Amino acid sequence: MATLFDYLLIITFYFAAIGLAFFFSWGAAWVFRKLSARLQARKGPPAYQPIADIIKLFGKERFIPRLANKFLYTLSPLVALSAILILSFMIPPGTPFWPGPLAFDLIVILYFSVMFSLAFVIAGWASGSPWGKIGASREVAMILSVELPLAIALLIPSLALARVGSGFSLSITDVIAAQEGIFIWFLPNWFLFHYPLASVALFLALLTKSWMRPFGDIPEAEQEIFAGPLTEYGGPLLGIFELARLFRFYVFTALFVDLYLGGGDGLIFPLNLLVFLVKCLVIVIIMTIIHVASARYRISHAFKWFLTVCLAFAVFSLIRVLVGF
Amino acid sequence: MTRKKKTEKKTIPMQIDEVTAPEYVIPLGPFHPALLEGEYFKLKVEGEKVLEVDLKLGYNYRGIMKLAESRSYHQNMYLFERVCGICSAAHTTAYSTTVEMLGGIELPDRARYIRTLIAELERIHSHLLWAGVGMELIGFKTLFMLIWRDREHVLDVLEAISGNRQHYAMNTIGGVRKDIEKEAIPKIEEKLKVLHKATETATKAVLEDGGIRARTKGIGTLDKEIAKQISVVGPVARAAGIKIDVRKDDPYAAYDEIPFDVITANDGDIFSMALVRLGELVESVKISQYCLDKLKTTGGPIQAEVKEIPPGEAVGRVEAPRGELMYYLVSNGTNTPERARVRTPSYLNDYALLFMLPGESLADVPITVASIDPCMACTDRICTVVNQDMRTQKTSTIQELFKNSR
Amino acid sequence: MMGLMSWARGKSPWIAVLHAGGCNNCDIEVLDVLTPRFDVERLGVLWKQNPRHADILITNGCVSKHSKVFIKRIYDQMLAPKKVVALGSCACTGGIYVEGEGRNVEETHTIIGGVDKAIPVDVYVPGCPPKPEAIIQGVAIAIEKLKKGD
Amino acid sequence: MVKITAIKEVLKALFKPATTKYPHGPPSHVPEGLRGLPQFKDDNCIGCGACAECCSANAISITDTGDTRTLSIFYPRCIFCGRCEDICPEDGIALSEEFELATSDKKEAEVSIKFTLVKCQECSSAISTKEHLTKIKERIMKNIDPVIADAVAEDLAKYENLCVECRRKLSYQLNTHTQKYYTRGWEK
Repeated sequence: MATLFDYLLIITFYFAAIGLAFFFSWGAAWVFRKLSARLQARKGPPAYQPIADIIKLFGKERFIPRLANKFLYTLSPLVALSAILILSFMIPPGTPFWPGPLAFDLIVILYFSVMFSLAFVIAGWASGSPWGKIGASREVAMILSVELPLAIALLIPSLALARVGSGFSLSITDVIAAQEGIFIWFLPNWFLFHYPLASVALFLALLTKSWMRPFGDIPEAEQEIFAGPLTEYGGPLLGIFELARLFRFYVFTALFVDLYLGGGDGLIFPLNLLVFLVKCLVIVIIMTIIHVASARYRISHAFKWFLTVCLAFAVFSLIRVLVGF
Repeated sequence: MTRKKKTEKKTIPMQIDEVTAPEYVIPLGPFHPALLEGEYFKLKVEGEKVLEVDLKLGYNYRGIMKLAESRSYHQNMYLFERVCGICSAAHTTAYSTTVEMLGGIELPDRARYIRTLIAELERIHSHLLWAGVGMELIGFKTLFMLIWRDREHVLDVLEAISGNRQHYAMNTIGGVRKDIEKEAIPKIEEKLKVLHKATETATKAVLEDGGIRARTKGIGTLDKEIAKQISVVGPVARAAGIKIDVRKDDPYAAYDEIPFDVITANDGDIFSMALVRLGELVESVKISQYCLDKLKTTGGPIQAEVKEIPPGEAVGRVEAPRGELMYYLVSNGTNTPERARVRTPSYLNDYALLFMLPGESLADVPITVASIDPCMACTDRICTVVNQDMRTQKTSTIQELFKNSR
Repeated sequence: MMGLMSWARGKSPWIAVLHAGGCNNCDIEVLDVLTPRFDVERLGVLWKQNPRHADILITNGCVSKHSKVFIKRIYDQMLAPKKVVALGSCACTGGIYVEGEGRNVEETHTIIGGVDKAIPVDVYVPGCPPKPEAIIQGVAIAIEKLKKGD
Repeated sequence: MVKITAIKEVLKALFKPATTKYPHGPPSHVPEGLRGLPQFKDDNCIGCGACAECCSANAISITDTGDTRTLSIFYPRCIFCGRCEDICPEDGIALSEEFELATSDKKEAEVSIKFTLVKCQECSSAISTKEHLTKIKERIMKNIDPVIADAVAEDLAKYENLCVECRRKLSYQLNTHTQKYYTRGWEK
């Protein structure tokens, strides 16, 4: 029987988690923009830039297009933001200990990540502009191609728990706990070294989910279809979308770090958080370099890539997990 | 409550009907991020596949040829320079060549070399610009940035020579307006070396990168036969394997004595167009170097004496960065031309889009449109190309095009 | 609160470029402003070609009778607060493409003059084309105006 | 997926940003002879209006109001070609290196120079500026055969302060005018 104090503790933790996610995302967004600018021989924006953009959008005129479905048009940014906020406190920052009634189920995480993408589909379709519709159809195609390898790669660590010895569990905290210790010589006991192919598949899927090239920005390709699903959005509603998109830097990197890079490595409290954030930042930097050094592929290429190579990687690892070699 | 639900149910299926309908029309333009200039493509698409294309121009129609009839020959120099921002030197070269033909004016040697140098530097700037914008349109923003960083060097050279980054205003009737001093030449040579290196890296990156290859190879292919029928010019024709170049075929300025290769490719797709342009960059650097070497040794005046322009008519041709550029002038003996006619390369090349676009995916439309390096500012003076049914119209001769365009 | 908003507006002006007519040289110079040497992203400027997202509309080129409707439509699509920068001599007055002397701009059969004939303009940047530095200066004036509010 | 060149170039660029400091520092590249804002030179300009005549964009205008002549360059219309500088007979106008011309008020965007007009003694209509007339006189006297210089100077003194119409009338009275003016019937 939980007391009132327990609930208060949980709420505090949730707010702390969202705060952490927000500030890390802010920093990561700045690193992303600054680093990509520097890699392009430019100077890049100052540190307050990501947040100034969002504040400005909230101060602009409110607007709903005439052809839009008004209910869905206003609902979809809220869906996106709530989905990503739920994700950002469901994914623990590297600690096996995380209070709360939810079991941090990987299946739920998967569902919410799809919901986050679906919010953009709804936004595109509801806004009533041809560009929004094309963007939405591209987004659907991206969901169809990405989610299958993503789902398999997401579940591989939890299936592998049985081999490590702690028994099958869908809880993300169990996955983090299972990665403590040493694999061989100095290599830590990360699932990255156990299942490298699956981690590549997951990495590419998350890269795409966080709008990074080569595949990620197909649905919002600026030169082809303006801003894709967000073409007709402006002002505060766009601000909510931008805020939701800011959290991607935390959510998707944290997911990868928790599942395949050992989270906080089982250290004591402030240290594990620090190690976790550094790992996340490294992932952001690697993503940025890939983003900067590649062209945007076509949607057919994305299909081919994810449903052949990535799926093969994921399925191969799945067979390894199930058969055990 | 019930009412609200009803309206929602009404509106949502309507939109789904619209989208799931097999074909629908997408307006590309008149103002679209990929195009920059006002032009309007009406694309009939099925999912992502383009079925039919209509092209509507004229948003940029300024009546330049009409204006030219009310201004003097010298004033027209600056008016024709502003037909197009990117190939301004080509326009003035063509115009002044035509006026010099009318007046029977011989260019001094030094003026010829300076004119050639400016034309080639402009070609470098234009092709680098194209390469950068092309990279940006396939989403490779980094190469766009890096190519444009190197492009700044050409602009520095042009700014140092002429005093402006674009619109050099260097040509005048019977010569050039500004001389290049001896002290400035080593600096220009240094910059040319930087450019040469940058070109090589750009070529290497384009050849090597899988992404660029995947996005450009086999896309927007223009058949050689069709290319001949619709008489495309410049890099578009050369990419399809047609070896035409006004600089070789009908030399003007100093091109008759300069050795250079005409770069061609065979496939006619965007990749080969890129290869042709990147190859031409190297040639242009070579030609500029040749001109600089000659400028070191040749002295003399930079302007010939200009007397009155006698009545008559003349046609001048120039190889602009986008292809053959033609000027036709009629003089009536006064200081204003009786009639001026400009035929720009994009005027012919735009028509090729109607053959290149159908069958491609929507994602490839921007790069395909950009691949011919369209210059609406050049083209938009009198032309409207409309193709109502792409599929049934199999052969379109040049006569039909002219008939349509008048 | 207003102070924060005005700060954010000043630090994050998103631009859209609109080519109304003319020789498209200014277009290229605007692109130049985004590239490494001038990199306006360090001032917070982002190139959003979607007018719905943009705060500052950079227009270049003279307005032809044909394109006037579209320029007005693009302007209406922008959300307040919005500012317009007329770039280059054509956008300021009509430049070389119009008749008449000095201030007296006379329409020709196609060109009706500068961008201010179609939409309200806040900043004029003369030049043919303006140097990228001049464009940055013009955008900076527009940002100052944006900070002050509507 | 081989992109060695791209990644190499990108990493090279990481340590060499090419960005200038412009709004907080000097402009990047201002060469000598940059074609910037045209400026009249007060000492040299004679107000003849040749620049207004040749201007491609018609940005230069001459307005005569009362007894002042104003030559003004409405630079939002100027195309900075430098033709006025080329054509000026007295080196009275030149393009400066000033290019930061952005303004929020188009009305003030003007460069102008003012002259006092010389009035016709007979009909008190404007002839031209004083500087222009002195220059014309100087030039005529310079190129003339010294034998007849005195006679010409005497004639000039007669005609100097008259407008074109009054000069014709005077020459008709003095019977030095060419015959064609009689037949045209200008005297009406």
